[in-house]
Amino acid sequence: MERSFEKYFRQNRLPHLWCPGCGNGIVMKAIVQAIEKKGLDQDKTVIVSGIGCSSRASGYMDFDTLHTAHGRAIPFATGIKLANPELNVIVITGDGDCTAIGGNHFIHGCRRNVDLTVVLFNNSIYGMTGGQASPMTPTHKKATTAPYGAIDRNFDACRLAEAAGATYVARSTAFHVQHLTDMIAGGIDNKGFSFIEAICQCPTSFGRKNKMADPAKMMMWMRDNAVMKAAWDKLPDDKKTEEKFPIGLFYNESETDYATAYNEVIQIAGGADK
Amino acid sequence: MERSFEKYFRQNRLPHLWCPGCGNGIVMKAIVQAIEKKGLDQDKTVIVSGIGCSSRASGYMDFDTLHTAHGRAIPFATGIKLANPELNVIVITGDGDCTAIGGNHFIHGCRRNVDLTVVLFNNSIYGMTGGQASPMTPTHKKATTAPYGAIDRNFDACRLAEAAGATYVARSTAFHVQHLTDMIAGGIDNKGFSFIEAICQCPTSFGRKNKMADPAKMMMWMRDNAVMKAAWDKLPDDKKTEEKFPIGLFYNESETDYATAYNEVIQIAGGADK
Amino acid sequence: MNSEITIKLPRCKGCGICVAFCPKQVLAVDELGKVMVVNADACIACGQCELRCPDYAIFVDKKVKA
Amino acid sequence: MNSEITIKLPRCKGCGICVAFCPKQVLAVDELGKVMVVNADACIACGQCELRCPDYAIFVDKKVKA
Amino acid sequence: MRKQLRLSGSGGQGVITAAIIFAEAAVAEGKEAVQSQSYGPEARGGASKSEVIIDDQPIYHPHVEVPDLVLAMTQKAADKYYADLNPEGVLVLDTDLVPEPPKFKNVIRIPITKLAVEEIGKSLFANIVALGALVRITGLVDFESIKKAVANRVPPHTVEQNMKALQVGWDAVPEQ
Amino acid sequence: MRKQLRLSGSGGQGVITAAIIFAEAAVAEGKEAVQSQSYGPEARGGASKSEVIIDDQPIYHPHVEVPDLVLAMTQKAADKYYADLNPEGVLVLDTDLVPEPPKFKNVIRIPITKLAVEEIGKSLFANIVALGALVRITGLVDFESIKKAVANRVPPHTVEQNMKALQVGWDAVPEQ
Amino acid sequence: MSKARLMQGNEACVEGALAAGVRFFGGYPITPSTEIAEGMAKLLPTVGGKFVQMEDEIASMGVVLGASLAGKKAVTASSGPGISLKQELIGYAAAAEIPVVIVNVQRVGPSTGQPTAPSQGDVMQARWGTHGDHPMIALSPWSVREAFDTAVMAVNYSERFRTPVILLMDEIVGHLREKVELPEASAIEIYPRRKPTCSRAEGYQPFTPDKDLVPNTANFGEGYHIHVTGLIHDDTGFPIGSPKITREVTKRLHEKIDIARDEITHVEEYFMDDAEYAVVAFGGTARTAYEAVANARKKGIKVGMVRLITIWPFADKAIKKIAEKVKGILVAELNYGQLVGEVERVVAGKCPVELCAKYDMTIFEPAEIEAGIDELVAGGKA
Amino acid sequence: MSKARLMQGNEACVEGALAAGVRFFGGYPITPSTEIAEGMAKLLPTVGGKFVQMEDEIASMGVVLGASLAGKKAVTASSGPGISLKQELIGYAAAAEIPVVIVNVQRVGPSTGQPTAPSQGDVMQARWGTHGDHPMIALSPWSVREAFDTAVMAVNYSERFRTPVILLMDEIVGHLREKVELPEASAIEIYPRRKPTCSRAEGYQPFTPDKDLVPNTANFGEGYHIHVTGLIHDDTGFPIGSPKITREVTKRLHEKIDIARDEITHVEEYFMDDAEYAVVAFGGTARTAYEAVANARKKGIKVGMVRLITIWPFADKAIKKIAEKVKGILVAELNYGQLVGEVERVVAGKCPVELCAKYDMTIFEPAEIEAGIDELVAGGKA
Ligand SMILES: Cc1ncc(C[n+]2csc(CCOP(=O)(O)OP(=O)(O)O)c2C)c(N)n1
Ligand SMILES: Cc1ncc(C[n+]2csc(CCOP(=O)(O)OP(=O)(O)O)c2C)c(N)n1
Ligand code: SF4
Ligand code: SF4
Ligand code: SF4
Ligand code: SF4
Ligand code: SF4
Ligand code: SF4
Ligand SMILES: [Mg+2]
Ligand SMILES: [Mg+2]
Repeated sequence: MERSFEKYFRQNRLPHLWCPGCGNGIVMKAIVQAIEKKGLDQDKTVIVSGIGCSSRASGYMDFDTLHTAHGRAIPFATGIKLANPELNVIVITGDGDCTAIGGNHFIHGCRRNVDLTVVLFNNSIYGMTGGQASPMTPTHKKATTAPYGAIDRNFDACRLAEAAGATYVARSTAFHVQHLTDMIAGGIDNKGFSFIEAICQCPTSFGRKNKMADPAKMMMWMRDNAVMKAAWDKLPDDKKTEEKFPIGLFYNESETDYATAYNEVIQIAGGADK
Repeated sequence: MERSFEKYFRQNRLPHLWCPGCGNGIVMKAIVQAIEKKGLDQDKTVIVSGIGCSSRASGYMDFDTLHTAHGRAIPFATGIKLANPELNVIVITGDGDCTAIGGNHFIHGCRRNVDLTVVLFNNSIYGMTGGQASPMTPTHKKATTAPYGAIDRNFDACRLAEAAGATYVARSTAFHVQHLTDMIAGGIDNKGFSFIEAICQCPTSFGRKNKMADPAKMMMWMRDNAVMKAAWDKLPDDKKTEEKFPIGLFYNESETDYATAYNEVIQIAGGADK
Repeated sequence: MNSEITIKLPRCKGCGICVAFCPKQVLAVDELGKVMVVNADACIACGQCELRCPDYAIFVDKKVKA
Repeated sequence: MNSEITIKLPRCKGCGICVAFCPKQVLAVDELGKVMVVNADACIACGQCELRCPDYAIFVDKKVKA
Repeated sequence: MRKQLRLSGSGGQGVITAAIIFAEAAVAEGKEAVQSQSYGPEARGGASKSEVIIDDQPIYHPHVEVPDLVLAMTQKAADKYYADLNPEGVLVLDTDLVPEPPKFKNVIRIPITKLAVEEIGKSLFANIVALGALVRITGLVDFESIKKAVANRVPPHTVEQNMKALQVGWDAVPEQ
Repeated sequence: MRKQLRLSGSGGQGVITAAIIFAEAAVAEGKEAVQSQSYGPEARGGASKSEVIIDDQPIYHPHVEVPDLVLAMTQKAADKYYADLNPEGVLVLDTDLVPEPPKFKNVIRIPITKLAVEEIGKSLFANIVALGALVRITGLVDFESIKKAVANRVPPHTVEQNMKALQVGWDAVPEQ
Repeated sequence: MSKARLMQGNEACVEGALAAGVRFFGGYPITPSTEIAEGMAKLLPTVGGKFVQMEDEIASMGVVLGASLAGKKAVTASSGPGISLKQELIGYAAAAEIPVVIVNVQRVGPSTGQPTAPSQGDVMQARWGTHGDHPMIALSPWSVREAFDTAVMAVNYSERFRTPVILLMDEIVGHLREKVELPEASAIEIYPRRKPTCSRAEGYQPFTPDKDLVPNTANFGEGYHIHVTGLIHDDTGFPIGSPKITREVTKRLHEKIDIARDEITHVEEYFMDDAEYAVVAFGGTARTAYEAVANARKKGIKVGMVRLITIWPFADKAIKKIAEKVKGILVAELNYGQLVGEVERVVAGKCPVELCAKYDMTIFEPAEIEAGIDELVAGGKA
Repeated sequence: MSKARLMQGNEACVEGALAAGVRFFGGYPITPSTEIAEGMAKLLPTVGGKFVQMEDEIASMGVVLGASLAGKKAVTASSGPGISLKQELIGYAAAAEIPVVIVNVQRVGPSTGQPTAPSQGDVMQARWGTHGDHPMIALSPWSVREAFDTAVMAVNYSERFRTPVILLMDEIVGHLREKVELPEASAIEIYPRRKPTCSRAEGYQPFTPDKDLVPNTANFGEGYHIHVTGLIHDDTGFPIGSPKITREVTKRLHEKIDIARDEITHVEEYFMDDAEYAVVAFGGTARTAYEAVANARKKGIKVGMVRLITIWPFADKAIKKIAEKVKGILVAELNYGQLVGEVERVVAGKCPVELCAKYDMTIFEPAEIEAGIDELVAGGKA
């Protein structure tokens, strides 16, 4: 019964340290399964993460892995990819890591269209530091820094990614494991900046504060509120209630990635054979 | 012939130090004319800018003015507005200031819907430092840091603002002075985060490098390529050539601004009369 | 018994996700917070538990009839 | 002469924008880089020059017939 | 008259809260008290430790040097944290979660978590059960004081269950 | 045999480029040369100043202490930068742009910008006209060297105009 | 407020700031400072103030500077990585003379380091972290009560000198809970926001220094139309490329604090009357040092302790005085050796200076400092 | 390459970096460092390298660290405000032991300051700018040729010690053009990227120190599956909450540089043989100091000059030796007084130390330093 994806984990570091029921484990598995599906060379694949519970995933994955500073995974990943374009670079980030402190790098990664696959573990909260509001915490939800309920409006990271120039944008959830795997695999296929939002549960820091401490219930909420994009597009506006959200592939267009574009500069400058 | 808008300038600091033909002067005039139009109290209006040629505008305007650090105008402005909501806060920023180093603050300002009016002086270049590429330098244009032509894709700041949650988004140009004034005035009217992109010429750092050293020619280019939104929407795709771009009001929806939302928190917490 | 259920106990954290998503009430969490099989016969090898376990602690294989 | 053209010379930088946008070729930039009125009579007081001058150096008023 | 307590367990068991409440009760009685904690290196799931010092003199060095009592709610915690216990001190263990009690003179084993589950219905109350036991074992604060301290800390709708937990813990201490 | 030159004007006039080319010509002739500049406080439009020191010995302190020659292409620059000029030195002024020449013993006035506009067609060449004049006035580098240095720096399609500008400047120096 | 209760250092810092009149907080969570943000989020609206969680530490610094300019006393808090990110705007606050308090609850670095573990490794950064020349005030409490007191002090100094002040806590004190009795509100001295002394018509200039060399800059919205910039500026507030002004302004920024140095450099001495040796310590480490010194005294060693409450400006005077008196100084700090350099500089060879450093993510045990004292007495490390 | 030509300090820095094998640059423009980015943009693609302009200085720092981990020698450049922003990731580079060079072309601060004017006001920041304990290497050239040489050195040291190195230029040298003759490529020694010494199967651990205490960390993509983090980690690269490891790693980070200190602390002496007084200076200021010392010699004053090329680690040995020999030391620096504190610390009272500081946005005139020398000789300021 040894599953083939286990080879992508550093066995000596499991079990991982995430809380019971934490969705991060599910998303991490979806990533390695997508890697397996796409047949990426384990020696030529680099996992880059920021700081956060989710970003600890890099330590469990048996590749070259880089646990950067909070919010900075994308610039590091950009450097890796440009320095050695033969590497496959996958970025793991949290909702805080990617859209709070890392927001600028996120939109600029999209704009440059560097060939990265970015998976955002969206648990709607700062898990690692114990439950502060993130830019993706839905308005009115509670957090330790929003004891009276959040008044901030929240980002739609997929919409932002598309507006900033990402060439592949998709969303799925920890409940929809296989769909999530497919979305990530699609991102790996896209030669350019691919962004996949993976909605996942943080029972400890988000659930508890918001009357949903049971991780299974949180996953059922995903099941009940996620709507496949095709269906979503047909949904009448009054059915698009606040809790409901679309999942699926939102955008995909092929455009020259940064490293390829730079090769032309090198050509022009006469450095191609150096 | 003394024009009424002259009272909004610090006369002892004119003439300004911008290059001959620089579009910044035109946009600055549009701002004060919008202020006049809206009858803002000169003592209760604060101008906040970042760093760049454009951001020097704050020094010429006779209000409380704040010349912050590069990219940081929006956080400072947020602090001012939240600390004293009776102040009108207008932010002046450049394409580099706002969308490069300040990109994160920009999208988060949009998200929070703080009641600010942000005017981006878009000259497609870093003027102040002598002509490096900005995130809004069109691909293939030349800059001192893009001697072989820029390979980076450029942001559409209006699209980004809308995706990030701005409640008022508009664009105009230095050629369309009156239209630009109207767009800014509309932004002042909107109680929430208003973003106005003002396309303007930098003959020195952008024009010269890109075979358009004559400022009047740059303004004619604006005249010839800007298309009013209504017309743009009807334009067949093949007419939307690379140089053409829409101007006008792109988005405007009324949503509770941050300071107002916070007042409710204060109510709940029982601090309203403190 | 159509299936073989393997549990890597050291990995299990007793979150109850497998229990909740098992369509046949095959699983439960014991007092000290570990999954246990309480109704092996009912298992239909649907794989829901394995699919969603965040800790890669439970694996289900269809039994190959010998 | 329908108009009164006022120039604040210290402000003018001779960029030529007013010259380029004047529909009546009323203006020119002199050798040392300052605007000058070369054909005052042709001015129709359209205000294009004033509107676009980035340096607030030129102002046009319709002449009020006394 | 300095007394030094160390409460240890794993991340979610609430030993830090228990330590805080203990210290609060002492302060309410006018004693000097200092409470500190150290987290495991990892964000989640590591061993967690909290210390309380109670004295009638000012307390400077804030950490326990030689504990008079160690509570361990997991095997890992027991193994890691009992070593420097005062030879005359007490080692309090959760019977089921510390299946292999370290060899130590004065060990008190209480099925803390089991009692919480069986008597109150949730393992969540294990820390309060432990607290009830510790109050009795140490005699450092009055039972009334700890009741007040608990009531002040926990959500109002759980007060009753918490009082019961305290009592369960108190009662579970074997006669010495 | 140290010689210290200061070239000054306003932002867009190209005095820095002129200074660099001068220094390049000197280096090409095997001399020691140092070129530096200071910008006005403001980004644009301020007074701009560039200095060149030429010597056959190593040059340490990099700024001009007592200039042997000051070129001023605006009134502001003239007023600001001639003060510490060596009393035996030369002050070179753009005739039209420095309408009020400072009172100084040895002043050479050349209608630099006017010549550039009239003879080459663009005020842009004023700095090269000035350069031609400076080479002649100082005699520090050969005319051939400066020609080569200019040709190396400017866009190929402007070489001819620049050579003409040099010559115009050279010719414009009044016989002494 | 006046009854004894168990309180955490971070909480006391929140209470102190509020008591000093702080009505604005902008921040970004980071261990071990997070409780300060969380406390502010809860308490500020109860007094009509505002809390805003920003997108990062840079924005947090910007938002509090904006709020301060608009008239609200403002605080931000962070730890190592976040404090590093704030450096540019800390310099802005110094240059533009904006009152603000930055709390740094120190943890182990460099980089992400050991996020939950105590350290005093940002002592030198507090002085030299940003670029360019400017002075810095930094205070370091050793108890929960002093976390409250130094928070009040920090806010007061920031207002009085119109300068950023760093409240340099450490995790030891930040996360410590102890019995504390807070002063009555009436017993707390508050330095109010400085006010313009004349009208615009009378020629008001926002950066003209008062007698104490500190300007009485108006708040935004009061009709003064002031200009604030991070460029070197003259009294009008406008940038100017003048060597003279550049020199004068740089000097004044330093001197406004230098002339008050004796008053703001708080040092406490214990067992020093007849001391032949001295331990220098600060923050949470001083608690352990105190115990070590007391133990050494019991062993008959004539050792005392000098506790720095004000870290910057450095206590040159106090240390010099002691160096002239004792046979040796031991500097105990929870880092690789930072403030010891300052002590050496000031002591200038007058007596031996030894370092007792710990940098292993745990706090000192009294015995470790006692060993240091023993070595010092024995004449240096073997 | 070998012919004499007029070259700017910033250009020479680009040439030096390329000569040392740099093939990646990530940056964000800022005066007075911009010519470095511009030069890189132009030249890197001609040698098959890459230049990328990032969204800010933090991203610039991140992108070069990523590139370095993937095997390319990488450089970034900035000035005051940008350097302040890079602090967190400079610490990351130190903690994760990633070779990288950060060029700081200093300008007047604090904050935006005087962007185009020269200063040496970031000397202490270079050492202490980021949080936590770690050492730092910083080099400061005084000439265009030395800008080239120190760029090569900086790259070499970063590779040899796997550490960030700051090339601490100043605007004086950065914007100076002078005659320079660059060495032939063959004459330049290059320290190559360190390589793993054994295979994974043989138990390779990416952070096991070699004899020189520096690890032979593999590049990404070479099949070693290494893990890199800014948390305190053991030889495997994985974080560990162990006091022992924390202590050992912190110590090793310092000692790997300490043990090579004599070799990397470059100091040059001029007129020192019979000197009774010494001027200590560095960077562009040393040029003026040289002239001042030469002038003073002409007046018969027995004064020499000590020029620090390596600013950090500080030249303790050289300064101590001199302090024992001379009657007084004058520290000339273009700031309010920074490195003078280090000199005082090291001199430890052995001779008087005087400061000759300038902070008015202009460079020293020789006469100003001569006046300082005269005062020193006369026995201190009146
Ligand atoms: C510069 C900096 N600021 C703040 C922190 C503290 N911090 C660590 S993780 C984190 C947030 C994590 O939230 P998210 O990215 O959503 O990840 P999660 O833990 O939820 O997976 C914060 C604020 C830090 N390590 N560095
Ligand atoms: C932190 C920091 N980085 C870089 C700079 C240098 N800098 C000043 S203005 C500027 C760019 C200005 O471009 P933009 O915002 O487009 O304004 P413009 O000058 O074009 O109006 C840069 C890079 C700085 N001052 N501070
Ligand atoms: S705190 Fe939340 S995100 Fe972090 S490990 Fe626990 S459940 Fe997962
Ligand atoms: S450089 Fe460009 S933006 Fe700056 S003042 Fe000149 S024309 Fe305007
Ligand atoms: S889902 Fe996995 S971890 Fe959770 S209880 Fe089931 S087996 Fe255990
Ligand atoms: S395979 Fe399906 S039926 Fe069997 S235990 Fe798992 S979830 Fe239940
Ligand atoms: S547009 Fe204005 S500045 Fe330009 S030439 Fe005309 S008057 Fe002068
Ligand atoms: S008003 Fe119109 S016609 Fe008259 S000068 Fe101006 S642009 Fe020309
Ligand atoms: Mg999260
Ligand atoms: Mg711009």
